Amino acid sequence: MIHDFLAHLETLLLWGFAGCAFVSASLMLVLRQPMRVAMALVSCMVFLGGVYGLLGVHFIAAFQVLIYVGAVMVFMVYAIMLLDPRDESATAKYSKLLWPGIIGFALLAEALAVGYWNDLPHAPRGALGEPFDIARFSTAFLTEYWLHFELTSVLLLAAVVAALAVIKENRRHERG
Amino acid sequence: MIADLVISLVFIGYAISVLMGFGTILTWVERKQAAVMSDRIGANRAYIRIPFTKVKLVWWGLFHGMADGLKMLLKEDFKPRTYDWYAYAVAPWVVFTPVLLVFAVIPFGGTLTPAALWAPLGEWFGDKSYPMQIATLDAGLLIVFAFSGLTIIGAMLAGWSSSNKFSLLGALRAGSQMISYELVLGLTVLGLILIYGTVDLDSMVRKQSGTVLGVLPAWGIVYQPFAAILFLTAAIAENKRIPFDLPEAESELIAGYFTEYSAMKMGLFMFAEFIEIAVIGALFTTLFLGGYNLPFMSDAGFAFPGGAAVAMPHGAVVVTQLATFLAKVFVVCSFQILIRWTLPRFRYDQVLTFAWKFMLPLAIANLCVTAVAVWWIRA
Amino acid sequence: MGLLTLIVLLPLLGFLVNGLAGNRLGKRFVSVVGCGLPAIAFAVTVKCFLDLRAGGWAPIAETAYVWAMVGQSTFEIAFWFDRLTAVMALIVTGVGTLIHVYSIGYMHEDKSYARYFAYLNLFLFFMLLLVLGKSLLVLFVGWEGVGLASYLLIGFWFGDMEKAAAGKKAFVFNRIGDAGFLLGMFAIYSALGTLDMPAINAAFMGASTPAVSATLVGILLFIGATGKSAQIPLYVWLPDAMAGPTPVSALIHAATMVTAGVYLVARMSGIYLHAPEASTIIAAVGALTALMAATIAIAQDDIKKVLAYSTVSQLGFMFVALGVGAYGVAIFHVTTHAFFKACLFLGAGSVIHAMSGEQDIQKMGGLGRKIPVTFVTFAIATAAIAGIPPLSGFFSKDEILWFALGSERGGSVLLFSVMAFTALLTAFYMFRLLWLTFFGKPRMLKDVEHHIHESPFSMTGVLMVLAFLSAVGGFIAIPHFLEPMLPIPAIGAAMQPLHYWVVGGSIAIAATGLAGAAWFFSGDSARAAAVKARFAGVYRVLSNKYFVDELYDRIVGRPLVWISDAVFLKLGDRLLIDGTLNGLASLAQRAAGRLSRVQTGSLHKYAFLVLVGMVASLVWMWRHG
Amino acid sequence: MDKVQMLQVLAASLFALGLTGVIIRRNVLVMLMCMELMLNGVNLSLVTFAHTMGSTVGAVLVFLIFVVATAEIAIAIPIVLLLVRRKRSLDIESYTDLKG
Repeated sequence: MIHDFLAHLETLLLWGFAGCAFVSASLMLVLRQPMRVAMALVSCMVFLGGVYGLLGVHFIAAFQVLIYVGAVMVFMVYAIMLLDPRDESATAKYSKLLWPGIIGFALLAEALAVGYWNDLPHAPRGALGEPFDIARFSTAFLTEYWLHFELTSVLLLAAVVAALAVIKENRRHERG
Repeated sequence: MIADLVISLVFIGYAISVLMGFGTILTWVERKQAAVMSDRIGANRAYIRIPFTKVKLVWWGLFHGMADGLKMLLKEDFKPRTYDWYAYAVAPWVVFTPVLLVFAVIPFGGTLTPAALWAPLGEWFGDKSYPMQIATLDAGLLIVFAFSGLTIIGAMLAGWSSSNKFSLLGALRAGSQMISYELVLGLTVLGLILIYGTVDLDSMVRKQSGTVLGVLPAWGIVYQPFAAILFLTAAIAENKRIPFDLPEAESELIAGYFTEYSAMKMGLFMFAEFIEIAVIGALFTTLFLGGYNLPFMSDAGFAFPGGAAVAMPHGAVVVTQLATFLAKVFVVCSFQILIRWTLPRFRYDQVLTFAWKFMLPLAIANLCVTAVAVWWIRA
Repeated sequence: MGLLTLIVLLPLLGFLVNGLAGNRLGKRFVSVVGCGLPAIAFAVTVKCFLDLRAGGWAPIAETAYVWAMVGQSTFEIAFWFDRLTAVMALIVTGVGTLIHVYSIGYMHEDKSYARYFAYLNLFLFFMLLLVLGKSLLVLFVGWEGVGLASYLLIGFWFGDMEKAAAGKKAFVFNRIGDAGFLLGMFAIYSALGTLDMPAINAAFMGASTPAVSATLVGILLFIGATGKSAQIPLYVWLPDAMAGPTPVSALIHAATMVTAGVYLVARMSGIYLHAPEASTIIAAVGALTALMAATIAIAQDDIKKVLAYSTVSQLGFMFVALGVGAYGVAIFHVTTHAFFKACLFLGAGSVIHAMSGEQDIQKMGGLGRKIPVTFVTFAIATAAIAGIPPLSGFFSKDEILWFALGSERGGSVLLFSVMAFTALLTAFYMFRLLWLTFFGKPRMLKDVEHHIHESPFSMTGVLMVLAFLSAVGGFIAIPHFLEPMLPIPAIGAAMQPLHYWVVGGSIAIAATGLAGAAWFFSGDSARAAAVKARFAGVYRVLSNKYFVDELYDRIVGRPLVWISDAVFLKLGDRLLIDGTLNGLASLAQRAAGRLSRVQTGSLHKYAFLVLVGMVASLVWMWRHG
Repeated sequence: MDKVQMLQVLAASLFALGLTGVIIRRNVLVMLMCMELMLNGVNLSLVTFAHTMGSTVGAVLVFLIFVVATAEIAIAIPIVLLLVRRKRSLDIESYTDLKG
């Protein structure tokens, strides 16, 4: 009994995390308060981090939490804090496209699911590829993908400059 | 399989009890050390009287911690009128939990071989050995940072959901400050990662077990003294303690983001802060002070320079290592409290300026110098 | 760089300096540059002339720059200096320099002083290009350039709408002539493959006749000449060109530019010698122009207009000489005319200067004592143009009359009679001008009279020089000097004995004109008024210049305006072009209006469209992938 | 349904949920967060494939996506703040300036 439990502990945890992530994501569509939506997203991200951890890519899990929660969502929460949460948009939660959107969601989900069911390469079941750790990842990153890395850093720089410009504009607007 | 589970549970239990113990003790240590530093007697009134006797156990006021805990548990849990009660309720836990979780990746001892500890255990465990660490992860250090990122969200959530201007200001301050100093924290550690070539905390500690030049212990602080200072400073700022306690500066913001909290919810914030002190101590110990290592000591015992050697049984080694780790952590904690009662508080703009214009450049400079040095030596 | 190139480039340098930096350099500097460089050019021309003489009159050729090479043909900017060129270049630089000097005093008060001198130098540059050019192409560049300079200078005071319009008129009429010139050039080039004028002349003079009709080319080139030299039917721009500053009228519209047509025909004499029909046309047009302009001049009251029509008339004389083959005589008249007409214009300028801008001779009178230098010089020049011996005009005009009668190349009694009558009219209107201006009682306002003063020395000095030249210019035997190049036509045997009769006749004509004018206009104006009243109809026609401007306006101007307005503007531009474009634009606008409904501004709808697209492409992929 | 399939379906549904959120929610910030959710779905898919095939490409791509997401949010938040300052509303339906 306990042996069975332990043998399947990882799978169970994986399913649990996946289910929690899905529920959190679904909650994002339903909750009214932006802050609660943000919390739902944070929990979704953390659960996804757990999923990554269980898949053995710990560094991705760490970065998922570190960057998404520690940076992106902190920004988001910051913005929500700065803006009045009792906005008019909070009273009318959904747009006019609620039903088309839901139908579209159903169709998209079905199309994707059918696609996965039919066309997903089943090959590596059981014969999983060699798992890789952070060392291999880092080596690959800095030898094969250094250009991409540099390009993203350029992107980041551009983003910083753009954000600064936007803030400058904001300040000028305030003054004028 | 079950043996693994048992060991894990034992480790988890040990970790939790250590953290809780530190959390409790540090509340007392802080008071007592403050008293000592300011030449006072300090907390000494709480005591336990053994029933039906006149024996009072005062123990230097050690029971003040318990009294505080009891008080917090029993106080009225005042609920402010807020627009998001759920966030209000969940915030302390978001602050508290990640702090506990960080300890999962910190190695608090060397390798444990149950069979060598006590022969009958061998029947159960075989000759397996376990590193004394809850989760052996190749991305250990990254996990630490990931979890400390979560506490930012908790603090901001608390301040926002309190529906109080002071809380909101405190939360904004907390957010900005913690993001800034987390960056510095990460950058200071990069130097160590370069030197050790790993982010796995356990192997980091193992690499600190030798000596440098035959005399000095090969601790991180020897390789990276500069980074150690920066790290400790940034960590204290991350923990929002004096001199960086602007998010909860009582003269400006009452108590900052947890102004509206009372009873055990407030207790959780306080507790998280004290546990964080311990976690910082543990991290500093692991990264810079050689973790559970004592100079000249290996798994077999001591081997001093000059040929003298002392052989030790496995049990003694394990106990020594555990004790060493705890002792080092306690020293670092005490040092943090020392700073807390020594330095005055910054102004808020100074805090951020300090982070971005002073610490960050220094950390980057340190990183560059380290990188060049490592490249030089490897080449 | 050879001397010829230097001659041409010196005025260009003046134009660049004064045009680019003149406003900052001060009037003194502008004057020095503006007059000094033409003076140097004159000196260099004299040097060239001496070289020419030293070289036994062999033409000097000089290539400054290879302009273009097309296949086998090479177009060069080359210069050519022979006897004809020498005469023209000396006139242009000499008289030009004098008029520059005169301008210093005349334009002193003008605020666009530097611009004026820049334009004047520019004109000189192009005129020298025209005169010195070896090929028709270079000549044409100069030809167009002087047109441009003339336009700029006529409209110099462009603030005045009338003056700007006069400039435009000159430009447009010149363009009509230029079209003929261009066609002539094309014809020559397609037939001969070269535009070098010596080569062209040689080709036409040679044994084998070129594959192009000399008559056709001659007429085409003559059309160009009528434009530039103000002959019927394109003469109407010249009187209006008097809107420019008076020295400009003297230089461009009397002494140099307008003689370009004469120069062209003389230079192309090789063609005209083989085109008797073209020569006849030239003679006829010249005679008609001379007569018509002279009749008009009688009835004009504007001092400059009288001189302008007189110029047209004298140009007619020159063309008559060309038409009867006396090319050297035409150039002789060009020379003398340059002297006395420049003197007259400058004298008129001096009068206008003295009269504070008044140009109506009916409001002058009695100026002789007040501005004696001007009066004397003006009188000498008037006598010269009227043909009083031994002044220069007598010699040149007498030779023209003689060849009009006796030349074997188209001289006839009819031509002679017309020209003689014209000469009589010339003497009459010139003395009328002199009398009305300088004799009799002053008719101007007291205020103006009070201000009358003699012009500064820079002006009177030039007048004296020119008057001297007008007086003695006739003794330069230019036709004989040019004879080796431009042969003098033979005189019919029957006419030979009549030579002295003609000479005596022309003296009599001049005297008659003088006497008539003196009789009419001395004393009070009653006699003139009586004649005017008796021939009121004729006078109206004459004073309105035969209504030529109105005629042109009716038969050319208005139809053109109507066609432009009705056909090109309303039908072509508004309806076809604008209509098409507006239609396209409104089509695009309407289509965009429809399409822009897709652009709802709602992010939700955009996102929904993304979703629809994704679902569609996924389904398509699963079905077909 | 094995692990890989389950994770891929989860990834797909996270993506679809995010897109649906962008369509049906009216609050700008919520829409932004739903876009983050879409990115997370893609990330999960990539990580799963990388894990399945044992190749580092997926992980590298995920890492780059992290950076991109950070850059995106760093610009998006100031822009949203500007918008709110102009329109005094977080409601996306009030931002219709690009209406044709």
